[in-house]
Amino acid sequence: MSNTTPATDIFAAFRSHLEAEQELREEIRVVVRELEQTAREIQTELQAVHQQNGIKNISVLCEKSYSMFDVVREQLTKLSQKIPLNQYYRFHDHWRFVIQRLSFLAAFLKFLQSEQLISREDTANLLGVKVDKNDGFQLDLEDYLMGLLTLSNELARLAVNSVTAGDCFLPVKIAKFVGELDSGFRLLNLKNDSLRKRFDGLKYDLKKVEEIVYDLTIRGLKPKDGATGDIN
Amino acid sequence: MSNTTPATDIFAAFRSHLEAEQELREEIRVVVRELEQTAREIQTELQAVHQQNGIKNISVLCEKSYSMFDVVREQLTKLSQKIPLNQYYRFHDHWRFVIQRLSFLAAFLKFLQSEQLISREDTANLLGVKVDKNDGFQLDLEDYLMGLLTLSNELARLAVNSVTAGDCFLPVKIAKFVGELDSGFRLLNLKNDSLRKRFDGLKYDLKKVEEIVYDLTIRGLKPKDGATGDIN
Amino acid sequence: MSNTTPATDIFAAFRSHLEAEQELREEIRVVVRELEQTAREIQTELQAVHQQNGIKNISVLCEKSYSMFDVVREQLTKLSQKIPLNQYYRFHDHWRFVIQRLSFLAAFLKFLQSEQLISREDTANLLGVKVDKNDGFQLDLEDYLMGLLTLSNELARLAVNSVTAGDCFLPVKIAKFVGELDSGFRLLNLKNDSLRKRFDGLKYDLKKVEEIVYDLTIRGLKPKDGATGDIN
Amino acid sequence: MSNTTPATDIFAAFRSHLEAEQELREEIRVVVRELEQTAREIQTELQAVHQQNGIKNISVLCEKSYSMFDVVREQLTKLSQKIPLNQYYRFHDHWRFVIQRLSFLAAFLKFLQSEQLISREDTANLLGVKVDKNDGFQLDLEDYLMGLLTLSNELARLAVNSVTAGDCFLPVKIAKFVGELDSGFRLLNLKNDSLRKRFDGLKYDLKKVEEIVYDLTIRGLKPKDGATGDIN
Amino acid sequence: MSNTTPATDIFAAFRSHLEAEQELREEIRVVVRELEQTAREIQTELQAVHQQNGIKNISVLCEKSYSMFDVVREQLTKLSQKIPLNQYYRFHDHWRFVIQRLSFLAAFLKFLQSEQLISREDTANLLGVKVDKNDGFQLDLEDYLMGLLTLSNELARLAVNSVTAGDCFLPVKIAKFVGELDSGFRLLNLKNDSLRKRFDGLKYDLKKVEEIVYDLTIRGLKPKDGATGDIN
Amino acid sequence: MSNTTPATDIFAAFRSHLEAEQELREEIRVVVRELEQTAREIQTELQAVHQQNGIKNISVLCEKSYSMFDVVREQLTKLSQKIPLNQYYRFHDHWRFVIQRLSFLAAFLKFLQSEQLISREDTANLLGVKVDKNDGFQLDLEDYLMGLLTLSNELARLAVNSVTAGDCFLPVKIAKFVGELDSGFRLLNLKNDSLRKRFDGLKYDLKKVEEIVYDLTIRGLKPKDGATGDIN
Amino acid sequence: RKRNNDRPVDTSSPVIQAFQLFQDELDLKHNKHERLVKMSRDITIESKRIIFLLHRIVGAEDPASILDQALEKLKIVQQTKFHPVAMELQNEDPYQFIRAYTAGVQEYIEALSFYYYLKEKRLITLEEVQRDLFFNGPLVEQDDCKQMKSDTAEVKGDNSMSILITPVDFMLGLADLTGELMRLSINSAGAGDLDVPFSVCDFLKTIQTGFMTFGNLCKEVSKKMYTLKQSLQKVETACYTLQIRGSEVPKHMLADILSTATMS
Amino acid sequence: RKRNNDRPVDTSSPVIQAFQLFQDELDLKHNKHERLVKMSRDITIESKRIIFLLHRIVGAEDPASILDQALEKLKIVQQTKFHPVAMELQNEDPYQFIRAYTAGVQEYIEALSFYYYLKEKRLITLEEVQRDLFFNGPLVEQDDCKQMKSDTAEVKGDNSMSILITPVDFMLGLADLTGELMRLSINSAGAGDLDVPFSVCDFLKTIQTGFMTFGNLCKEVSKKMYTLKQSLQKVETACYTLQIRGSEVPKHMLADILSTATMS
Ligand SMILES: [Mn+2]
Ligand SMILES: [Mn+2]
Repeated sequence: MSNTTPATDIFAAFRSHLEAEQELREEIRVVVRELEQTAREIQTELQAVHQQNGIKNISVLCEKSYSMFDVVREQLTKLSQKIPLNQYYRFHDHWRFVIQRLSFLAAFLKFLQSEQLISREDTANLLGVKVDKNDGFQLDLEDYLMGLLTLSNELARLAVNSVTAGDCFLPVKIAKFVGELDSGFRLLNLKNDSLRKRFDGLKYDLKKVEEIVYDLTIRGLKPKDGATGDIN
Repeated sequence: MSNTTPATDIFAAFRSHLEAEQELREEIRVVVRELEQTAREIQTELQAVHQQNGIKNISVLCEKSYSMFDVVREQLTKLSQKIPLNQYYRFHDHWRFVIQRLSFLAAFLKFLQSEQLISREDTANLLGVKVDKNDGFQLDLEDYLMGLLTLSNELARLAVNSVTAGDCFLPVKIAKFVGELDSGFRLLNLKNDSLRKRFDGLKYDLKKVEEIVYDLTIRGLKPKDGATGDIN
Repeated sequence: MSNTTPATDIFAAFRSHLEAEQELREEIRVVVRELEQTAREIQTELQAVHQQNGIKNISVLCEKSYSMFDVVREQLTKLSQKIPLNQYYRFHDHWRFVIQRLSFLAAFLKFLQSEQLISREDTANLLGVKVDKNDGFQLDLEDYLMGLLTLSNELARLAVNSVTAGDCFLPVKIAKFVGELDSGFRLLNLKNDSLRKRFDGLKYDLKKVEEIVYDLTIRGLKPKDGATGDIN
Repeated sequence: MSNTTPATDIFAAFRSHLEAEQELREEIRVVVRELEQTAREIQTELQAVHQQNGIKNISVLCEKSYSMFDVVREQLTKLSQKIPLNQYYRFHDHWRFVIQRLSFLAAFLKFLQSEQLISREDTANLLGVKVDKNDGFQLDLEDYLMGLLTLSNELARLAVNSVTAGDCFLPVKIAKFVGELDSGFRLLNLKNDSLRKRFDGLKYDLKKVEEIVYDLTIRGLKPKDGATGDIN
Repeated sequence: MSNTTPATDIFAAFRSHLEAEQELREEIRVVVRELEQTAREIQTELQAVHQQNGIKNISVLCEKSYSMFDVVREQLTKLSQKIPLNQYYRFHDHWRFVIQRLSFLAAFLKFLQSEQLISREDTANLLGVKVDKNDGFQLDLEDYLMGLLTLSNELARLAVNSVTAGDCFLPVKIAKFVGELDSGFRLLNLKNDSLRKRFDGLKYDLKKVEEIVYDLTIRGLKPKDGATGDIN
Repeated sequence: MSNTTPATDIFAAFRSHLEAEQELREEIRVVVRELEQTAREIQTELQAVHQQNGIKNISVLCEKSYSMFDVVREQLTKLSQKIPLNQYYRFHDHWRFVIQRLSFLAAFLKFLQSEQLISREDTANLLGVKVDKNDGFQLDLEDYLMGLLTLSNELARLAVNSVTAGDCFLPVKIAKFVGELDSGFRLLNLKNDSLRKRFDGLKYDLKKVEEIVYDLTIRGLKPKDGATGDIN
Repeated sequence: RKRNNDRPVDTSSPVIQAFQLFQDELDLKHNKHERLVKMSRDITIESKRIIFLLHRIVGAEDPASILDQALEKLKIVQQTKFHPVAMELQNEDPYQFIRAYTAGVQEYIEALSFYYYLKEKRLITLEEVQRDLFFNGPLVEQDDCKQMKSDTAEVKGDNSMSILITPVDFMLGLADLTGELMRLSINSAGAGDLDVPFSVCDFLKTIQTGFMTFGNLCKEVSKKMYTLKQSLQKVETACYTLQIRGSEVPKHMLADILSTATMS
Repeated sequence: RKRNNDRPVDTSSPVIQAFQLFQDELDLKHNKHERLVKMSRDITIESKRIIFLLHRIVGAEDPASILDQALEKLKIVQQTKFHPVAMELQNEDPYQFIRAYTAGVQEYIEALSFYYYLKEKRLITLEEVQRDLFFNGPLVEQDDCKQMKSDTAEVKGDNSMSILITPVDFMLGLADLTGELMRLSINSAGAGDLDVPFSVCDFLKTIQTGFMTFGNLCKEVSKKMYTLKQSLQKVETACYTLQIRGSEVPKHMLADILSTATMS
């Protein structure tokens, strides 16, 4: 049996091709794991906002978290360099989850800093990726939206804790923000997918923060213009 | 409720984005259906080779089938123009199946014409797609390999029918070819996926054609150099 | 019904609708069960053809089976009288299976008698139903086709058994017939439904009978024109 | 803290009831495990028939296996004594599987000894259980039938191996026997249950043995009346 | 063609046996369907307790439901007469579900009348079946327990609705009752079966009613001894 | 063992290995079942803390429960003696669940006594096992952590019930404690395992207790330093 | 499209001839099916949009105008979407193609009955649904239906057409309505509305009781019972919350407070 | 990697202090687990390659050289792959990490037992497997293990190490072997070999009978019984085909014919 037919040559080439792909997946997994670690650290940092004295130190927390996104950008750059431009969606499932979480963290940070909705562009910039698919490793729209839905849940919790910490302003701002998010999502024609399922949760977040505003209102604690809103 | 917050603007944009994607998927589905129709027609054409007088008219059949690939190239060009370069894998599942079938047909045609293994480059050319992912809409390696495995099955059947049609040469050539394919695939380290499963089938194709050669051998029908190999 | 029908009336109406439907379905089920019994009896009768001496008595078997279709016609008439006009497809699932089996039996009978493909009209006549849905209780085209696919499977088995019984003519005729069926079905644009799946089975049947003809050919048993084809 | 509410008293009584049942199930499991062990030993014994020289020693094998049913009878008696008459079906699932396997073994033994179908009475006697539900621990009809369907599968395998061992008689007898089983089962109006599913398997077994007889026929190996059928 | 082999004779006998069983099952199904209808009617009746003014009319509701159990007893008697004593568990699956639902309804009724736990004997009496397996068609212990677990779920819902209807007493009584049920079930050593799974549900029910009592307490609505508990 | 051990010897050796293992596992199961019974009894004891007057009797409850750990230590010693050195993890699955529950109970007891987190060492001591695996039968770190996560769930429930019982101090302490647990767990790098899943539950528990503190705060019931926190 | 020329098959064979006829018949049916699926998908999308629009009624300044907009959109769906469906189904056994468009019909019923509930606080009847779906004469020629007509069976002289709404589709539409009612109720509760959640709660209970009487007579309906039960439970919890919140402040004060609260 | 500095958490809290220790312990374990998984994956890949190599023996001109190559590769796996595993497991309860490397061990047993079968036509014993997996002393320093050592518990003075092969892993390896034997048999039949299929068939029957005696004592083994049965059936069919084909020509002629046939 002669072992150098053209067929064998062809197949030897295929073999290295297939092995290269397996190796690439392994490398992706490693970088993604590092990204998850960084995301966890940023989240731990931002969690402090729920604590009694956390709300008073928002600006410090934000600054620190903001600077931690340097690492995110580095790691995502490292990741994006591994992925050929046109194969983003081939491996998307590997980083889909962590990029949703990072989007959430970016949006949370933005809200804490300015009480505003972070745009997709700003999120992409903070993460160090592109918005437009044609420019390279991008922030998929659905991943960004998923991040926003996680945000609404976090803010409902923050509304509760800010009252406990004696701040009656924040819940009102949160209520307004979550209401706007809700209106926004209603504009979308979501299919029956994971996005839709999470959107159903937003309704409850909205109800929760509205209830808090109600609680404040009936007790005359809802801050009017210029009031301090401190209940302690 | 004011309805022109920045949030609403942002979401209106997302909405059209999501709708555009749904529309694109619809368009892809339409082109893919046309491709499947063409593939079916080529296959019907090539099926004739199994008939009593088909083997004698191979060259006519091949010419005609070859020219039908013009339509394939047109349709695949149309399809590829719809897909942004870097989103091939986002929609891969839509055309994966038909492109595997077209690869098989290309490989079958090539074998009938020259008893040789079609290269991945030649397949891509015949289909009017690229080999290299960086050049555009490409022929995925695994899809090409899947086509080859379908070929081995078709050739085993052809070996049977060519004996019935009185041709004892073809089975011997087929046995050699399938044997080479088998050696080639053995070089690959296949994971436990659909490729692997189909590769296990190749073994039986090989056994089948070897048995035919055996049958011819013990009856002294196996053609020696220059023999006609006609048993009728 | 006034336009302020109370909700309870609406639900009560629906419930009586459902109960009436359930009763009708129950009646249908009873007739269908009788039909299945008749079909089973015809099939048992025709099964004898696979036995050693069955092939020699084909004409007797056929005559007897043919007369059993009288009962089928009676039962199908009884069934059709239960179905309101234009509601055939409402209850189609109840008899779809048995009518496919009866179509198969009709086609099998026809093949045994004349080695020809039964037409849709003849099938409908034998079963006592209409071809055109505007004329009444009809033979759905897909059910007729399903019957033909079952036939190809039965014939593959018959090819085996006829060789055992010493008849080398029948396999060759069967191969030709199944080959034509295959060409016919290839013309159809089948969706991914049960018909498609069963059509995949036809390919195996064809391969099987091709191999039988191969076996006969290589052993010089394939009958030439006018030969007896008896191997015993 | 024992607050002896009425609820707690009631539940304390249930507890002992449930524990008694659990204990009984535990005991049943132990005996069934022993039965399975015996069944396995008989099966191991009978497996030898598939080996090259097994077919020549059938009578020895059968005798030995037959005597092993003594143990089965003992164990089934032990089991039946644990089960209150009216709770057979409460625990049926525990022994259903092993009793089906024993039925199969009894039927296999009978076939090897006499090439005949074992009756339900003989099976029950060999196993040491009753046929009639009113007489005590019985052999459920469906379990007996399930055993027969397992038999057809085993015989199809035996047909293959007996040819390999050079015996061309046995396959012909098996084909006849399985054909009769098939006719028998066709008489039954099986529901869409496990029995029905296994009956579909019988059709494959039949097809398989018919193909073996075909293989013998086409090579002139099918024994004529009085021939020895030895192909070595 | 009637070749009356011994096999066919044997199978003909089985056929009538199997058909008799199928008929019995059909009859059981009919009676069970009637039972389900009655159960549904009782449940519909008792559902009214969840409505705004339902709680005020409890005694009327209960009386009416109680009298509907006459029909249950009739139907269960009819059913029990069809089942041979020792085959209760053979067909148990047919009525298991409806008898669990009836047990639940009996327990619900008892709670509404007296805020007490119904005993297994009383349930059996209300349903017209036996407690002891040896006395005939019985109430299986697990079915009775399953009914109690369904009750805890219904009561959790009732606690919610009674607060909405302005009754703050009932939730406190329910909390006590469900707490006792929980202690009771904790005494049992449940296996990993459906009972165990539903028991996990009871823990949630308990948590839920505890939270309702919490809600009442924190708003000063929890009735003290002798209070009316009306919050409107 | 000679280097030509016959295959049957190899299988026989494996079988006796399996039988010995099965027997050991059976023994382990018996002891574990006893342990589960003891755990259930301790839990029933501690459940009383959720009752109206339970909170007032905490110290009595704790003492009694504490003494019940004597039995636990005995049973775990008995268990540990059955396990060969360095085979702890071979059988870990058998006791993993019960040891997690016992860890929880130990931690619950500790919290009720001192509102402090039990250390891993103290847990091990109370259970009578080792911390370091080199010292013998140990308390696996993950099992200890699992116990803590169960604790957070129990404490969330206790926060609810303590408010009902009129204690507004405990919820605040619980909120602090669960908050610390949350911070602690966030430090850990959890894989996608059961620990991770249960940790998600802790987030809900934390949210729950935060909401309770919110409820107390907004109603001015949150105890300041030195307040009594009694709302009845 | 002529794709049958130059077939390598033996066109003189009677088998092939028969199959060529079968091919035409199957293609005709499949194409009709495909067109109906596409129309159904359009109806679904439009109906979903109407439902979204109707949800904006919560907290809206001019609820009546939202209802008007919705009604207009419903009329458009009837005329531009259902009319072509009716044309496709003329002279057909509607049950043959029902699977193709049942999803659209159900979603449309969901939208229409939601509109009715908001407008009249009651359940729509099957007759009322059916009433809007009678059409006279063929469609006014429009670009996107020209092509369709060319390969449908030619439009018959009979001018009246309708779409059969089966009772099952009607009920399934109502079952889905309960999900939207739940959303309405939660959104209203969020906006501090004290009436809508309670009336929705009563209404849902009526529907649930109605559905309960069917038992297992209709499997498709039974499948939705679990979701319905969950929706009801959510609404009940919302009512409970409103009730218990309301307990902390006298009724007459609450109205004042809330009217200022929702203003902001 | 020092990632714990600058934590926003209160490091004076005893809870946090305890959890920082837990973190270290968990990370240590997870990292060891990860390294073992990686090693196991390498062993799997190498073993699969050896199996592929061994399959080339069918129709090979110099079978002995293939066996030699395979043996060499097996030795390399033992020294470069299993030795590091053994180092990781020193002083550990091997069962704690067994899930991490069981896949690799099974595939290795499959390869080794396949080699044994081809060489000695018999089943390898567990002792023989175990014999190759005793190691003395630490690895010779290599680049890729330096890093590993730095965060493993320091290598103890005791020089002898081994890897525990559990009887279950051994049996599962053998169960997979049967699949390879089936392939060998079919390939040989394809190449016209008249002996290998028959001897494989006998061997498989022995294994099946052996496995049958375990019953349900070992679930993992039971799960493989179905595949084993199918493999056996394929081999039996292959033998049947050979037998029946052989019937058409006298035995002595066949040998001549085949020897010329396989030459070409
Ligand atoms: Mn909806
Ligand atoms: Mn393998």
